[in-house]
Amino acid sequence: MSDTAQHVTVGPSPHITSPATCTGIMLWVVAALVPVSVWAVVSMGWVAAQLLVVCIGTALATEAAWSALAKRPGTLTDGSALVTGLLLALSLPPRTPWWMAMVGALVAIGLGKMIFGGLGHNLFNPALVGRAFVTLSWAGVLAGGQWFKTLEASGAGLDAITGATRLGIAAADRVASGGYGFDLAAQYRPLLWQNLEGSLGEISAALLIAGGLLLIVKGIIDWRIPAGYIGTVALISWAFGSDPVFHVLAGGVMIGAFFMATDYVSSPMSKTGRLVYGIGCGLFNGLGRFVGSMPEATTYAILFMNGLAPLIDRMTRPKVFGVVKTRA
Amino acid sequence: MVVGNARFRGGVHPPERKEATSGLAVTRVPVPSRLVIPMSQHLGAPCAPVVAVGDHVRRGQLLGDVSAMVSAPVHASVSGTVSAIGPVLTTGGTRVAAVTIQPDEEQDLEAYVAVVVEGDDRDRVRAAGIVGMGGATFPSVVKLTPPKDLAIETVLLNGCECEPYLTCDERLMVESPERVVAGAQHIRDIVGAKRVVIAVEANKPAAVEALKAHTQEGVEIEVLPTRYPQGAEKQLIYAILGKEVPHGALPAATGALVHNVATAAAIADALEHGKPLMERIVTVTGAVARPGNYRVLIGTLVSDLIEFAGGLVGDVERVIAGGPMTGQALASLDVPVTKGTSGIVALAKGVAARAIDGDQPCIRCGRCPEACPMGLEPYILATYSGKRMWDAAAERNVIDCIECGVCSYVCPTKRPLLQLIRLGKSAAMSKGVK
Amino acid sequence: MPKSFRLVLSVLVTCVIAATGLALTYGATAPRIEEQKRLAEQRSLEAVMPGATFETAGEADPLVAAAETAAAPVDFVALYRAFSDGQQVGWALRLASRGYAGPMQLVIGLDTSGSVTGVSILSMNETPGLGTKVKSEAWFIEQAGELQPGFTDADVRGTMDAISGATRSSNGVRNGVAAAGRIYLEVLAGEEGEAR
Amino acid sequence: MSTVSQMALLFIGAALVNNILLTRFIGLCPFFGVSGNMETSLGMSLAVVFVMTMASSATWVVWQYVLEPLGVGEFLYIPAFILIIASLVQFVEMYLRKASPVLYRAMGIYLPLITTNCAVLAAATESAKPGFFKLNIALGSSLSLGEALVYTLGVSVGFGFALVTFAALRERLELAPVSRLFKGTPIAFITASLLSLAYIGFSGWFGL
Amino acid sequence: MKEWYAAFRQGLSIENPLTVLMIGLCATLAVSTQVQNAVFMGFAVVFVLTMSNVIVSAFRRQIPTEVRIPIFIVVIASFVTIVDLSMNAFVPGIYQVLGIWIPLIVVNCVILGRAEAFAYHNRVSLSIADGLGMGIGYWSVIVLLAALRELFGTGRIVWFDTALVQLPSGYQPPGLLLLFPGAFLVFGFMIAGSRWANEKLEARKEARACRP
Repeated sequence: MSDTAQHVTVGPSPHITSPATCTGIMLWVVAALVPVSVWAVVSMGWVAAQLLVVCIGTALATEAAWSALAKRPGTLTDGSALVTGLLLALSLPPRTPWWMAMVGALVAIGLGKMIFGGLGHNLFNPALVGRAFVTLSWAGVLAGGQWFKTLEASGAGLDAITGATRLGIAAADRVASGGYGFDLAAQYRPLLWQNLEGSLGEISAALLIAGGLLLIVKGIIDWRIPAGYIGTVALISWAFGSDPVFHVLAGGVMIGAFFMATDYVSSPMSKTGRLVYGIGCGLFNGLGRFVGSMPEATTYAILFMNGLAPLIDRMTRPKVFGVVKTRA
Repeated sequence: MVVGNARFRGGVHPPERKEATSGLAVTRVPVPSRLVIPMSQHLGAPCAPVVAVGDHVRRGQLLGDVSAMVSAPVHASVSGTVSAIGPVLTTGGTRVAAVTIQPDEEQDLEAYVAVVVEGDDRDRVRAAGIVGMGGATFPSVVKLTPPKDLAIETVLLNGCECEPYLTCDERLMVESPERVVAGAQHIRDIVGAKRVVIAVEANKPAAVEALKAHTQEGVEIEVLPTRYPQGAEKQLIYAILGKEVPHGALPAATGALVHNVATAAAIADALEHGKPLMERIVTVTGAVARPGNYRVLIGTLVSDLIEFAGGLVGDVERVIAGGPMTGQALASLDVPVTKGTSGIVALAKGVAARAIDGDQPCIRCGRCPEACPMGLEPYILATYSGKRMWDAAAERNVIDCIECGVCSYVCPTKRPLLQLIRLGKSAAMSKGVK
Repeated sequence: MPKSFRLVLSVLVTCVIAATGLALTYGATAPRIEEQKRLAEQRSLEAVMPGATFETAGEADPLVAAAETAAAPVDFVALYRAFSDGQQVGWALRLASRGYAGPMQLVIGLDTSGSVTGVSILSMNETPGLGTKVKSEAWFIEQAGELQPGFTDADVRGTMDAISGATRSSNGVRNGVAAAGRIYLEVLAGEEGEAR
Repeated sequence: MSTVSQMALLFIGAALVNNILLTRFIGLCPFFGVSGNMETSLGMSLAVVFVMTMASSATWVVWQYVLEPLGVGEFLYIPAFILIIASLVQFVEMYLRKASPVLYRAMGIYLPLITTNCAVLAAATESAKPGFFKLNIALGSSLSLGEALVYTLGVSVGFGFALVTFAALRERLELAPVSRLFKGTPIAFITASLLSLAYIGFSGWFGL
Repeated sequence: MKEWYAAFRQGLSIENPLTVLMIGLCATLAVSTQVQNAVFMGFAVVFVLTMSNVIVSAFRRQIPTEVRIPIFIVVIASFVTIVDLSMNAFVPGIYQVLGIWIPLIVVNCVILGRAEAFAYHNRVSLSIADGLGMGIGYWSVIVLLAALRELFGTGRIVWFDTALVQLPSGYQPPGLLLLFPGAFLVFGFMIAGSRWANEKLEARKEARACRP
C-alpha cells in the first residue's frame, strides 16, 4: 500500500491536458514555412540562405541575451524567436545587406517583443516591427534598385521586369497612365510558382497557400483571418477595376494573411473579432495599394490592425452564459 | 440511434478512454477488512455520529445525522463493530470525522435495515442519505424541494457521463435501466413535472438501447453529441431545453431539474424498498491490472479497491478520485470511497498533466475562450487573479466559472488557468459578489 | 458691485495693456517681416536667373488666369517676367506643389526657348534630413537643367531621377517642374512670339 | 467651392493621414495622461470632438468678422483665440451642468483640461487663420466655414480614435511584465512609437 | 542667493518639466528633428516662461485671485505673440519650420503651471530663477532629443548649413529616427535612460550616506 503511494503526486484538476504545446505550435508554423524558404534558397541562391541564417541567428541571440540580462528564465525553446526570425527573413528582399538584416532581427525581438515583457505581451507583430524599421530606415538602400536587380540571370522569363517589383511597376503605371504596362493575367504563373522579385517569402504564392492551409487544417490558425484578409483585398481590387487574382497573389498579401496577421499574440481572441480583424487588414492593405503612395501596404495594414486588436477584443467579448446583455 | 444536434457553446472532446471498462459488467468487491465511513460525504453540514466505539451496527443502520436542511445522513454499509471514531483523510484532501467499522465474518449483503420514516417521499429520500452521485454530492432532497415560486416542468436525468475514462453510469443504465426510469418517474411525481428526459451521450449506444427498451409513458431519451462538459447542469439544460440558467439564479429558474442517473436509481431503491445509500458503482481504470466497474461498499479504502483491481501498473503519476477533468488527485490511497466517488483513475506518467514550474506566458491563442462553456475568458481571469486584481476578475464574471477545467485542458502553454480562476472566484465570493 | 467691477477692470486693463504692447511690437516688426519676405523672394528669383530684373504679372494679366489653368493640379502663385538690359529674357514662375508634408513653394526660371534656367525652393515643410534632401542634394534640382526646350511631363519623369528615400518630396519638385513645362507650352510660348 | 469628395478627403486627411496625435504630436498631454483608462479616454474623446468643433467655428467667425476687418489679426490672434477657447469651455461647462447632467457626467471633468489642450488651439488656428492650414488639398488660401468644420471634425475624430486605441493597448500593457526601467511612461512612448509606425502606412493616401 | 540657486536648480533636474513631470511634450517631439530648430524653440519657451513669470510675480498683489487664470493667459499669449513676430522678422527660415508650434507655446502647460504654482506666490528674483531653471531644463531636454535624432538619423548635426558633428561616412543613418515614430522611440529611451541614471545617482548617494 505505502509503496504505491510513493509514486503518486497530487495536482489540481484537470489531470489531463491536450497535446498542444507552445513549442509544438511554433514548430508547425516553421514547418509550414520550410517549403517556401527552401524554394527561395533554391531559386534565389545563397544570398537567400545567408539572409535566413542572419535573421534567425540574430533573433535567437537577441532573445537569449535579453533573457540573460533581464535575469528571466530563458525562453529560447518555445520557438517563438525562431518563427520571428524566419518571418522577418521571408519579408525582406534577398539582397538585403547582412547588417541591415541583423538590425532588423534585433529590433524585431528587442523592440517588438522583449521590451514588452517577452512572448505573449508584445502588442505588435515583432517580425513586422523589424521589417518596418528596416524598410523605413534604409528605404534608399533597399529600394535603390541594386538589391533587386541581378536576378534576371536565373531567367524565369522575367527579363522585362527588373529593378522593381511587379507591384511597384503596376502601381507606377496606374498612376502614370491609368492602365497597366503589362498583362496582369500573364503574371499568375510566376507569382504562383517562382517570383524572383520582392522578398524571399514572395517566391511562391502556391507554397504559402499550401503552408497556410496546413496550419488551418491543423487547427493552429483560424481561417477567419486569412479568409477575411484575402477576400477583402480581392474585393477592393475588383472595386478599383483591377485584377483581383493578380493583387491577391502579388506582394505580401499571402504571407501577411496566413503567417503575419495570424500571429496569436497581436491578433484578437474571439472568432468575430478575428473576422473583423482580417477584413480590416485586407481593407487597409487593399486601399493602401490603390490610394496610397507605397506599392505595398501589407506591413502597415497589419501593424495598424495589431494596434486595433485590443479594441476589437473589447468590442467582441464573448457572451457570458446566462448573462442577459445589458448596456455596459 | 439518432444523435440530436442539441449542444452547448464551447467544450472539448478529450480522448474518451472508456473502451477499457465500458463493456465490463459490474462486479462486487468483497467486504474489506475495515471500512471507514466519513460523516460528511455531502455538501453541507457534517453529520454527528450516533454510535459509539464498540457498538455493533447492522448493515443499513444509521451511523450519523444532523438536523440541518442541507445535509444527508450516513448509514453503515456492512454489519460489524465500530472500532474507532475520529478524523480521517478523505478524497478531498481534508480530514473529517469518520466511523471505522470492523466487519463481521458473516455478511449478508442482500439484507439491510430498511429506512422507516413518517412523512412524504421527500423525507424518505433524505432519510436514505441520498446525494448527487455524479460527484457534486449535493443532498438530493434539497433539489427536490425547489422554491415555491419556481414551477418545475421538466426533469432531466443526466446520463451523459462526459468525463473521460468513467463508465459507472453507463453500466448502470445498461444493467439496470428499469431502476433509472423508475427513479425518474419518482422524481417527476415528487416535483410535479410534466416531462422526463434522460440525456445520454452518443458514445453509449448500449445504454440508449437498454433505456429505450424500458421507456415508459412520458419518459424521453435524448442522445447528445459527445462533448465535455455535456453533463454540467447548466450546459445540459441548455442543450436539451435551449434555455440559459440566468446569472445568479438557480437552475430551477428554467423550469428544469437535473439529477444524475445513479441518483435516480438510488431514489427508486429508497422509495420502493427503503434502502439507504450504502454502495455505489465505481469505475477503476487507467494504469491498473484489472480495470473494471465495481460495486463498492461506501467506506472501502481506495487502496483495497486498487488491490482488488490487481494493483497499479507501471509508472503511475497520479491517482484520481472521480474523472480526470474534475476529480481530485489523491495524496494518499488510504482514503475511503464515498457516495460521490464515481471512479478511481490511475494516470501513468505521460498521460497525466505535468505540473509546470514558473509563470507561463499566455500566447493569446484563443483556445480557452473558445472552449469555455460559460462564455468566459479564462486567460484574462487567470491573469487578473495572478495579479490579485480581484475586482477586475469579478467584473469579468469570474463567479460564473463552473470549474470544468476545459481551459486548463486546452492551454498550449499549460498555464494553471483553473487553479488561478478558483482563487479569483473565491476572492469574489468572499467579497459577496453575486 | 465694486468687487466684480474690480475683477472686470483688472482683466480689461491687462487686455488693453497687452493689446497696446502687441500693436507696438507689430508696428516695429511688420516692415521687417515684409522686407524679409521680399528679400527671400528676390533671392530665389535671382537664384533661378542670375542678373535679371523681374516684373510681377498683375492679377489682370490674361496670362495669369491661363497659367493657373495650365498649372493644375499644381497651384499657381505668381508669374514674373525677367528682363536683362531691357530685353525680356524669360519668365519666373512661383508654384506651390504637394510634397510629403504640405505644399512646397517653388520658383522656376524659364528662358524664352522654354528651357529651365533654375529651380529654387522658397519654402517647404518636408522632414528635415529626409525630404529636405531635395534642397541639400544639389544634383537633384540640377537635373532640371538637362530638360530640352518644350519638355513634357513624360520628359520630366524620364530626366529627373528621384532621391531614394525621399520619393514623395522629389515628386513634389518634379510635378512643379512639369507644371512649368505645361505653362510654357500652353501659355508662355505664345507670348514669346508676341514679345519678338 | 468644394465637392463632397473633397470634403471626404479633408476628413480622412485630418483624421488618419495627418493624425494629430500620432503624426503631428499635437495634444499629447492627454494622450499620455488619460489613456490609462478606457472610460476616461472615451469621455475625453467625446469632450474634445465637442469642444474642438465649437472652438473652430468660433475662432473662424471671430477672425473673419472681427480680427481681419480690424486689421489686428496678425498680432492679436494668439491671445484672442486662446481666450475664446477658454471662455467657450467655461460656458459649455456651465451649460452642460444645467442642461444635460448625463453629458456633464460623461465629459464634465475633462472640460477644464481641454482649455490647455494644444490640439484645440491648433485646430482652431489652422481652420481660422490663413497660412496655417497645411493639408495637401487645394482649397484656396483660407478655409470656408464648412471646410473648417469638416477639417476640425476630422482632427477631433482622429484624436479620439487614436486616444481610444491607445487606451485599449495600454490596458494590455498594464498586465505585461515590462522590465522595471521601461515600466510606465517609457513603454507607453515605445507603444506610441509602434502605433505611429502603423500610421506611416497612411502617408500619401489620396495624395494627402 | 542660496534660495535663488535652489529655485533655479529645481527645474534642471528634480522637477524637470519634460522627463519628470511629462508636460509640454508636444513641441518637444515635433520640432526635435533638427538641433537648430530645437534650439530656437527652446529659446522661445525660455523667453516666454521667464517673462511671464516676471510679470505675474511683479503684479501678483494686483492680480485678483478670481480672474488670475485669464490674466495669466493674456500675459503668456502676449509674450508668445512677441516671440512670434520677432522670429518672423529676424529668423524667417526657422519661423517657417516651427509654424504652428510658436502659437502653441501658449498652451504649453509648463508656462501656465509655473505662473500659477510659483510666480504667483514668490518674489520677482526667485521667479526669474524658477523661469530660467525650468526653461533651461526644458531647453536641454529638447536639444538633447534633437541632437540624438539628428545625429543618428542623418549622421551629422547641422547648424545653418554647416556640419558641426559628422559621423564616419560608413554610417548608414536609419531615417526612421527622423520620422514621427522615431520621436516617440528616442524619447521613450531617453526617459528610461534618465531613470537609470537617477537610480545610479541615488544608489551612490545612499552609499555615501551610509559611510561613517
